[in-house]
Amino acid sequence: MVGNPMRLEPREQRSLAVILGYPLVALAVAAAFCAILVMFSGANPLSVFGLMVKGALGTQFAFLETLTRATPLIFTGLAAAVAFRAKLWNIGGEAQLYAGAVMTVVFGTGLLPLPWPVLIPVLMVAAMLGGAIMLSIPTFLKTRFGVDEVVTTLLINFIAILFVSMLLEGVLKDPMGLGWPQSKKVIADAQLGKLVQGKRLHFGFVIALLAALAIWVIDRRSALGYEMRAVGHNPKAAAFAGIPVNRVLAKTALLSGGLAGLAGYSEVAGLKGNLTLDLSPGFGYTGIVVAMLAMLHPLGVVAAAIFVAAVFVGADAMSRTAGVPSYIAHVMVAASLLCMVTAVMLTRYRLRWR
Amino acid sequence: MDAVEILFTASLWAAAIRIASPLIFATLGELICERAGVLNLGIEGIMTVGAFSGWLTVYMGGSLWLGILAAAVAGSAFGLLHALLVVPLGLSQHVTGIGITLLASSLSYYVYRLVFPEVTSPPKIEPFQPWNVPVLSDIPVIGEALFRQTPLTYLAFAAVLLVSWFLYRTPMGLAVRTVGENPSAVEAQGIDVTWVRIAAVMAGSALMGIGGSFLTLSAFNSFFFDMVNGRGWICIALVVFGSWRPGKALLGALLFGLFDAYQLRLQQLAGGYVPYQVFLMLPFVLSIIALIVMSRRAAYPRALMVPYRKGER
Amino acid sequence: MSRENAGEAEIVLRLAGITKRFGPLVANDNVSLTLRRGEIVGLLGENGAGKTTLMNILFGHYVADEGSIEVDGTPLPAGSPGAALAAGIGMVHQHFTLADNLTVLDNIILGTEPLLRLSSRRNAAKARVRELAEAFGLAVDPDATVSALSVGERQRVEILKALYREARVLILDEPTAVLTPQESTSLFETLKKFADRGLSIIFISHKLGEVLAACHRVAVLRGGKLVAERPVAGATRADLAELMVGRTIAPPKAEPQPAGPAILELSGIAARRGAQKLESLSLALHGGEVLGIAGVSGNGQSLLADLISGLVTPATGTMTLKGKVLASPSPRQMVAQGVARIPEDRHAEGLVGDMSVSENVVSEAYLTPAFSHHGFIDWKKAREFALKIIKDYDVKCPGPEARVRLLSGGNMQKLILGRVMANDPVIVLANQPTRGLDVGAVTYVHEQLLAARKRGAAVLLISEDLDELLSLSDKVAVIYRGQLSPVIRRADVTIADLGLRMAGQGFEHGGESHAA
Amino acid sequence: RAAGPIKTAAIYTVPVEQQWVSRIHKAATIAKDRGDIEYVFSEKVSNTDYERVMREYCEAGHQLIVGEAFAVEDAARAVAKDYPDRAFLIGSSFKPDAAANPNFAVFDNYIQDASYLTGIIAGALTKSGSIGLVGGYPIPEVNRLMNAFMAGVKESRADAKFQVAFIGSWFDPPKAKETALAQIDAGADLLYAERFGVSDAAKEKGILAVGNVIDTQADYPETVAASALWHFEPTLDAAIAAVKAGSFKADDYGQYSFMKAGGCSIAPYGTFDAKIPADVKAKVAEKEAAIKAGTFTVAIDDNEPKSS
Ligand SMILES: Nc1ncnc2c1ncn2[C@@H]1O[C@H](COP(=O)(O)OP(=O)(O)OP(=O)(O)O)[C@@H](O)[C@H]1O
Ligand SMILES: Nc1ncnc2c1ncn2[C@@H]1O[C@H](COP(=O)(O)OP(=O)(O)OP(=O)(O)O)[C@@H](O)[C@H]1O
Ligand SMILES: [Mg+2]
Ligand SMILES: [Mg+2]
Repeated sequence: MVGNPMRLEPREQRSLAVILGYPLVALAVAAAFCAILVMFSGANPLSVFGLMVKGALGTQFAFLETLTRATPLIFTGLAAAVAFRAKLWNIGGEAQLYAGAVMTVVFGTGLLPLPWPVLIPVLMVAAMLGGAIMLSIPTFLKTRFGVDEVVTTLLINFIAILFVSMLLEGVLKDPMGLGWPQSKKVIADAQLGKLVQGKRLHFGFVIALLAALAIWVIDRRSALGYEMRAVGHNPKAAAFAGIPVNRVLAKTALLSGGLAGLAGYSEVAGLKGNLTLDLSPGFGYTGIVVAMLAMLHPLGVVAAAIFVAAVFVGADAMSRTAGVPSYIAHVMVAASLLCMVTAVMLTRYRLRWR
Repeated sequence: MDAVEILFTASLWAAAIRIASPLIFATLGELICERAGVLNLGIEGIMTVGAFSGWLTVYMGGSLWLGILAAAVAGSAFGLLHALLVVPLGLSQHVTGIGITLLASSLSYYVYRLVFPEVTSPPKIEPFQPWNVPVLSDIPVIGEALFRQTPLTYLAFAAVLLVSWFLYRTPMGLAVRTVGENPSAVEAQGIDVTWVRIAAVMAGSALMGIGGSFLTLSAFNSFFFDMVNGRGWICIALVVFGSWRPGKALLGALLFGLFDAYQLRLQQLAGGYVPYQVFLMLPFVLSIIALIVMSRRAAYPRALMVPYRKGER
Repeated sequence: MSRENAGEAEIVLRLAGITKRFGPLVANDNVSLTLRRGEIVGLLGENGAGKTTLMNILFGHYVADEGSIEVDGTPLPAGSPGAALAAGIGMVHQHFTLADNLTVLDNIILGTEPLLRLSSRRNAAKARVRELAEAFGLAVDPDATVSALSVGERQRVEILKALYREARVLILDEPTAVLTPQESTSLFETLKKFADRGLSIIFISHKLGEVLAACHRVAVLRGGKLVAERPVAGATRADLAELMVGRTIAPPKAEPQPAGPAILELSGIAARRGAQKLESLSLALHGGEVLGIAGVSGNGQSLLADLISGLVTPATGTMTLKGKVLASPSPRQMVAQGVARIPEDRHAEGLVGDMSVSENVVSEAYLTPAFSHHGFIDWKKAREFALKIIKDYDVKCPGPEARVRLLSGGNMQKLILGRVMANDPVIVLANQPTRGLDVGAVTYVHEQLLAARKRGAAVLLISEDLDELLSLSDKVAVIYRGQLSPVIRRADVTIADLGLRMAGQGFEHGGESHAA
Repeated sequence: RAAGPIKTAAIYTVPVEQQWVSRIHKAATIAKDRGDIEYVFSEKVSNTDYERVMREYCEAGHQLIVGEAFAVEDAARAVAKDYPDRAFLIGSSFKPDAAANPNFAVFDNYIQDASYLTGIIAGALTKSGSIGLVGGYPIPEVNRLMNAFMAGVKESRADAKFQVAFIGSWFDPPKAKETALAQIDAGADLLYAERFGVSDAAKEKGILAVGNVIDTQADYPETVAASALWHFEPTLDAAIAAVKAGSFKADDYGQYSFMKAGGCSIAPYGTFDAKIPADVKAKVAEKEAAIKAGTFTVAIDDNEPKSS
């Protein structure tokens, strides 16, 4: 049997060249891959990179659009990061996001006629609660019956979306929506203002940044953050030391689910105004990728979310300018993701051949 | 006809088996990967790529069986990519898997659009036709349910036997099972962990590709965006449900197919008074309940999702 | 083959100038070693001296930076366990390399057939495993699942794996660290048989008595260098210890002192977890006294330890601590009441390997006012505490930020000692506290336990090492199938009597011991 | 006022193969080939991205924006407001608002006329009187046609029973097919094929199907008995003419989908010409004439149809 000729060795120190170099190489590789694909469509492959940068960051409009798309990803990325820290494999960000959105429209469409300084915090808490409950079910099944949460959270995504569909064709249906499965609009006091007049970027982005900061503090300084890390790394040792493992997992679920629920709130109250079945084009799943790209670091999540959003927005705009099928945008996101996680790994390990 | 009578109709069981067929392939594929310690969340995309490449091959003039081969090859190519990233490089299996799903499906769509830039209705092929097994297909009820299926369905059942034989009777199968339990045990017996895992993920992904191609070569005759429609994720659940055993996984897939076929029929019965979403939810809810019931006995591959880096403890 | 003429037999294995570096650390420094046919060589050294590393290089897990290996005069390709196996080298690893959910037979035949064969020849293999087991006295059922086996049986499977491949050189890395005395004895008998049939053996152990009894020759590593090689004949334990550590080590002595009042009383305790159970167990721990619990592993020791650790609530019976009945004890409560707990498995239960030293030393106390305010942890204080432990307990580590995984077993144990001894505990629960530690570290742990005793704490020592038990304890009791024998004063104990009790004599159900 | 072809961009939320969008795409392609427009499109744009894509096209200088604002109504109208010199022809269930958005015109697939006529044929061809309908989601655009179809069926078969099912997806033909097969099991002998996959089930079981929006009889010559076709050309051409004339305003283009505007038709009988009884054909012709003459109106009912 042939041996594996490759070994990984941890790097003792990481030079700046390595930290910056590998990610840049990763981006170049991904762009080269997409350039080849673009060539097949007859467009000029060399223009791809420039068009992408322009499409993502080139104008104020593009840059703000990138941040707009990054906003829900920061929330879902934080949700995944928090859960994964404690080795709670939450793949159900999508369901939790919708749960948060449902809570937002249940309470935000007129049921609570409160002024905005009261209503907005109330809705945020409600949305967090929705997401939290959504994740608490699989967490309970895990701690009580030992049911694998990867699978349950995944399955609950389907159930949740069907449930939302049922609500939107039933009790939550907008009577003014001419039969479309959509909810009523949230009232003006429930809406998050725009950050820039006439653009889509909204205060949800600021909330996302604050959330990242808060999670960072919790992770670094708080007893809960410590407990979550300990439980994630070694639940047996944590239990021995007196850390209540199941309770910590329950708290983790509340926090993680709550963050994903906030994504739903922010999309409804900041961007869409109401709830539809396509509120999220997979933000829950992309959040996992964002979290891992950030190596579960809360502030890294912000950067990773903006990166992922920029690649998508840039590539999508590029597809229109260059006249290639728009599916190239997702190809580019996937390629740069895979290249990027590899690059991040290579900044920590050295490849050795023998 | 009432809810109970439906259970005794041959067509219900025939539908259950039809619905289960792609799931059987893909579940077996995921099972092999996980038995080797690698979670393959790329399954959804790999099925898409299988559905597309198999169909395209046939559309371009290849035979149906060549289409299956193409699906298997394309599936294992993406499996290789996944394996290279998570086995020797030890990247997160979650992220890589989700990345593979995104890459494989969007690449399929992109190529589809390059090949068919100007279509207003999906191009079709001539798919597999049901093949009635002589004599057996004439048995009442059972014959109609089991022996009037397309050849791919028979292949799915054969695959269960083959995979069982492979895992439990061959030296390579033993290596795969062990590498998912304790890679050090494999290394200590002189076998390279990396190669075993890569091979297992490729083989498993080939099966996922075939599972995807069932959708375009047997269940239907053209390729659609998003047509895998979550079937891959269901297979992940089925693997757990089947406690990582091919026989039980088959049972799980059939059960799921049965739930699905049954809910389709119940939907007609309920006369629109129960929201249709309730029926669509049924298979998922029942899967979770089944998982709770099975949870006590599940024996995980111990090294699942644990990267193995030689010389590191 | 006898001890005397082993020196003239042909050379089977030759390691020449082996050097291995991990970053800045030189784990093996120009080590050369030869092994002759039929010879048993003991490889000695402190924790972290480089023994396992050297053997991993020999077996192909690691690639040496320098040096070469020859088997029977033929160079061995580097970095390939497959090649090592083919050359007749078998290895029983420090941590077993068995797949728990597979059968014994599966574990043995793995890799012995061409991988691409369509069917494995299991029946022939099974017959041969039976044959080997018979010939070498290694009884084990080939169809049993490994997870159902005792530690001793697993060890046998590991050895059978090597024999099945007709190994001519057998490496055993700390094979006795987790074995009961009986299992160790039977292992040595087997090893003797091997040597007589011409197998060569490298034997790594921290238990010097075993090395003296089993080996022909010893090689000693210190800081990665081979510092001594000598025949065993005429050597004493003290000699070997000095070779390893480079200084003489005096085992600590317990000064006689009067026992204090009872601090913890268990009465009529019954508990059950999996296969383990405790039945109407009563005992009292007195201040200033060490109570030793002897017994073959699997007779309820870990359950007893978990009970006092607060992990298990008894089904019936009461636990009285300092005069107060504990309703439903928890680890946190026990720690708060002054119970210092040294767990059996420092890797699995004692420490979180991927967290730093600072993070680990506060794991029991992070919620106390000393380290936290309003739910936030004061990491500066934690760091100071870690530095203090590192200094006071002489923990060798790069600093408070180092990940605990990188510490050697001895230093991990010191870290745990530092953590649990911080608040002058009234009770010390020490469960197998010196397993796998080198002589120096063992002595250190013993000193700390005796110091606690001197301060007036009650010490409960659970150990399978009778030497350790008898040298530290004031009183001894034997645990057998969940029942506790009457407590006997150290002075009244004879080894023979203890052995009989451990085998079940004098207990209600009597009969054979069961090492589950 | 525009000289040369009009720069037109279309934004679809689904791929161009999807029946509904395929009709728009076809009309646009024809107009492009005619030289009236320059045509670019983005397909499968999620609603989250919809507004951004609209703005990108506006920024790129496209004069006519064609799209579907079903779940992004406000956003689409906001874009129109920001680009008052562009023409927006947007699929919507709502009415235009000339005061707020003078450049925002709406259309929809109002082909209930044709659906009604196919219903008449279906009612005549079913033997069991049990008809299965498989849809994606119960949205107005789907409900409207199903309801008209069912009304047509009642016209020729008053005691007909309907089985209505939604599969919760636009793109799962295998699932649509299984659903249809289940309906056949429950006695249906004619299927209303709102989704791809339904006609395949009918073909496999040797029963009949009625098509919707597009004509698939060529693929199922023995199966598809009739189809209600949507023609987007009148809608698009009217918009193009308005833009050319500089007179584009917030009109309701929905009327261009009506039968009398040529926006829908019943597909040629083709292989079924001989199989449909003459009296039925006569009745269809009579109703068709009445619809075109405005003496008969097919009701527009957007409520979710239920099984009976
Ligand atoms: N994979 C590794 N990566 C980095 N350093 C290592 C690795 N393995 C061992 N070392 C280093 O090599 C030294 C020797 O370790 P080794 O395991 O050989 O010690 P040992 O003599 O077997 O100790 P023990 O008696 O505790 O088993 C250690 O101090 C450690 O720092
Ligand atoms: N991944 C690693 N990186 C660096 N050093 C390592 C690594 N793994 C192990 N070591 C080192 O190898 C040495 C031996 O490790 P090992 O786990 O065998 O400890 P040990 O001293 O034998 O403890 P125990 O007897 O409890 O098993 C330790 O000194 C440890 O520092
Ligand atoms: Mg060692
Ligand atoms: Mg050790």
